[in-house]
Amino acid sequence: MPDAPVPLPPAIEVRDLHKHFGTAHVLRGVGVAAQDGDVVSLIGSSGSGKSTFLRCINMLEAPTSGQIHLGGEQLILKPGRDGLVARDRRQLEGFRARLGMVFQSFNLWQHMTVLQNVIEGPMQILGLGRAEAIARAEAHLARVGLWEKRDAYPAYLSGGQQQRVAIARALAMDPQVMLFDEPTSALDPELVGEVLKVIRELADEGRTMLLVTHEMRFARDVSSKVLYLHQGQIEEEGPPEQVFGAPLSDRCRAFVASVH
Amino acid sequence: MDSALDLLALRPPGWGGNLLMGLLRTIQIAAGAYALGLLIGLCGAMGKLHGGVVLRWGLEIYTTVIRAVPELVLILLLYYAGTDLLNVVREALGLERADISGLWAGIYVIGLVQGAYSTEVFRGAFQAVPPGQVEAARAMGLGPLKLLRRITLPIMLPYALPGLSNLWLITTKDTALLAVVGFGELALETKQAAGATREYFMFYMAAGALYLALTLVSSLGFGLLERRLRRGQPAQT
Amino acid sequence: MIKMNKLTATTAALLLTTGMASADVKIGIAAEPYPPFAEKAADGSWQGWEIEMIGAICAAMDEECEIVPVAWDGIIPALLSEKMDVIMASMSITEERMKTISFSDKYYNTPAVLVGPKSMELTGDPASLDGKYVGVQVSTTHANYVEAHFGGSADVKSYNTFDEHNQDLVAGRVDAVVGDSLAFQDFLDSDAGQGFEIKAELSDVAIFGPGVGGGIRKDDTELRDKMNAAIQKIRDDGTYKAISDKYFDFDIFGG
Amino acid sequence: MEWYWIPEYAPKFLEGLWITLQLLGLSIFFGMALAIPIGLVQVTGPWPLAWAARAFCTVIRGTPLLIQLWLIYYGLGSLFPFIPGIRETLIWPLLREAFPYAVVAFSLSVAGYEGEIMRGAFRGVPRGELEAARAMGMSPFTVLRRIWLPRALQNVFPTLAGEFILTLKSTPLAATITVFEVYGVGGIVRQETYRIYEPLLFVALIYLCLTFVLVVAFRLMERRLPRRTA
Repeated sequence: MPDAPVPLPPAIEVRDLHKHFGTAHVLRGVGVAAQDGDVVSLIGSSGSGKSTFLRCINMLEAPTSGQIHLGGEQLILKPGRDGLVARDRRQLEGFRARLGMVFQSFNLWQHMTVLQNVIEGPMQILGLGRAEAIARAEAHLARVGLWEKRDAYPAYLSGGQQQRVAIARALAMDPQVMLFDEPTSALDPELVGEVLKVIRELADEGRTMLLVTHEMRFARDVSSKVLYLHQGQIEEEGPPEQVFGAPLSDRCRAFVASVH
Repeated sequence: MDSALDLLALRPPGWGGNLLMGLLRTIQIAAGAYALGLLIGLCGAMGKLHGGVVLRWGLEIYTTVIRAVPELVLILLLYYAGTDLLNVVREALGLERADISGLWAGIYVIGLVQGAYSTEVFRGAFQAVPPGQVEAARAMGLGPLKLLRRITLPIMLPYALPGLSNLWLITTKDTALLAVVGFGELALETKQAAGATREYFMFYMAAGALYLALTLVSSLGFGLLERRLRRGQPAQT
Repeated sequence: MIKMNKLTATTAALLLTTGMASADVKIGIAAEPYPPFAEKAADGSWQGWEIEMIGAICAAMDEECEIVPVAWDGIIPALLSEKMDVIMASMSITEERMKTISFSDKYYNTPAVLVGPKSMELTGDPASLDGKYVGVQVSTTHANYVEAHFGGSADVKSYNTFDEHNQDLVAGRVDAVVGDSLAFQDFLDSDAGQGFEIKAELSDVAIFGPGVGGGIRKDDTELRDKMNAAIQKIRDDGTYKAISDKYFDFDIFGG
Repeated sequence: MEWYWIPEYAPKFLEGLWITLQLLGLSIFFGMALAIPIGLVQVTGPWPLAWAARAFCTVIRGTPLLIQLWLIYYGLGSLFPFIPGIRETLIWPLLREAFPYAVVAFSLSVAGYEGEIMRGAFRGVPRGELEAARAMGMSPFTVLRRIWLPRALQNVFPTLAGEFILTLKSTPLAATITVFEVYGVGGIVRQETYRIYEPLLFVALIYLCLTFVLVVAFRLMERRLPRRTA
């Protein structure tokens, strides 16, 4: 855990993000900054906007306003049909390649084997050769414990296995920041542990991560910083000991108490 | 019956060779029309799903009208209108008038009709693609063309395949309608052979058998293709 | 009365394919068989008197010709939309058609006849056809005649092709058919036609007109003049007679 | 574009329309009546019947309707001269008309396509519902009449609109065997006026309207018949 600000630009920084869905104002100026090696957890009840915020960071949702910086580089935005869109498609694609996303519902490509899923990005986007992509993919599959399943199709894997493959798929892109969007919410309780174990190992390695989660104990253990979102705004922000132990906001206290 | 069956011999005075040539032409027209239809269908589906208001309305009218009017009427209309239009364009470009050969006219006419149907098939299939899988690719930074080629199309095809295989069978059968316009494919060859020999019953039976064979072989092929495309999906019970 | 040697019928030395590149003159014929004028042989070539006549006229015009078979019921629209330049498909010159297209001079003229079963008492008199079914090919001068003369007494059935009404005559679905005398000859000589005979010759100049000519677009006067000259030329130099003698033992040109 | 001919030919078009509607109605009626046993024997019948029904569906669906129509009209007709005395039989007046052949050909086609659908519909009725009826002491025939068939028909109803439209679009083929329905009348106009487009466009418009009426009618009916299944 870094204990002093470094003069380097933050690994990722989002400023004053707003998002409207029609008349609903679901994000009202949310921002976050994470240095290299930070693990930032976003918690909050359903509908608080935390998933939407995460999805705005790689522009899967178009924010209404705000700024996104990755390693000091700003994503240039312009007004589009439903909000802001990237002005330069190539810049956006470059940003996305550097942001590894893990979804709640895994979203493995069903028509490809596990290995094909993992080499797809490196070969198509990073332009790696097949042999190199496979070597890299096999290493990542081995570390999530699924090397033997490399030729299986996703439909034949359990949810926990699929999510671990999805993590390997994101890792294979060698991203600067990992985004986890409720990675265990779609899993049966007995499968949650195996996925959390992998994420914890990544945190221990010093990966920069933004994590939307309902697993409070886990968030408390791995995070360097926790944000509590309520109705599209940050209600409480600080180290886990503060947010979980002695929150300043009453609402946050009630929320933490209710899920414990 | 011996002498009647002799008429099916492959060489003149038998008409078997003509029937087979007709079948070949039927397959050529059907294959070309099908390919054209698929192309129109893909573009049409994309237009319907992602296009602007004008494009979407235009496509809606195209698919609705084509699917509501009998193929026979459409074939005649498109045949005359198409060649006229081509010549208007050619004249505007300062080129000489040209006639589309029977083969190309057949392909274009049937293809335009099939395009409306495959637009709907593809549209349904595109909508059946789980959005998360497309999102996962976009989140990784895949560009639109690669996204389509590597992810959306391969995921969409198994959903489209039953509809597409059905359309192929309809296309082969629709080519028979060209006989009414006077194109020399299997149905017209059959009619001419039957008229010349007065063996109506036998020749129509023979033509039916040829069409049926084409259908059965095609179904077999599509079955294999479907098995291949559905790889990765557990067998449904 | 007619010398039939269709077995020795020659193959017209003409291109059958309709390619992208257009030949100088495209001659439209009906895609349906109409023996002995035009029919498709098992080897795929078109043959018959009219096909040979097309060859002779084209030679006399000194033009490259290409045969374009089109369904009979769409042949005039096909001419108008320039899929062909001349129709030579035994099309009679009529007032009605002249409103839309023009014609070359006639190149043959044969009478229309009523054909029926030998076992049935029939004449050209409308009364004898009272309550009978009469078959005829649609949009022909014969159809106009049947409509005008028998429409009141007989039940008229329209067919798309000449061949189809003969087929239904044999099947017994119609009691009589009306068509060109020469076109019938082939049918009456066949096995299927044995039970039938010509019952009456039908004449009505107002309907049948002066004979059969080449249908040409109205603005295409140059081609019409050229074709008229060609018809005159083959009449004069004996080509016409030489071809006709292979098929018929009388003057098909008519009076 | 010239439309002067419409008043002159309007009565003919009305006649043609009536023939088209008759063709459509009769073909669907007889076709569906045939489709029920064809679907049923494929699910429960003894194997020769099931096999025959399956073969029937395959042949009908695998060959062009135009060829079927020509085979039935001209093919059968060419056999008449070899059947002595056929012209003295009672059905001869029917045999010599073209209309019945068109109805037969279209009905068989409807039966082939809907028979396949009926098979799925019979199979799609949940076993439990049939077992409940049997457990109550219903005879097999009563089960079929009261439970199985009504449930299967309910499943098939939504496909019926499509079948009506497909059959409507097939009816122009009848013009090739001398039945002058709407398309055939359009053909006559085309030949007599030598207009290329107008008669075809007019005919297309009529079919468009007919299809529209069918679609709306079925939508209304479907709304009126509450679907009792979830």
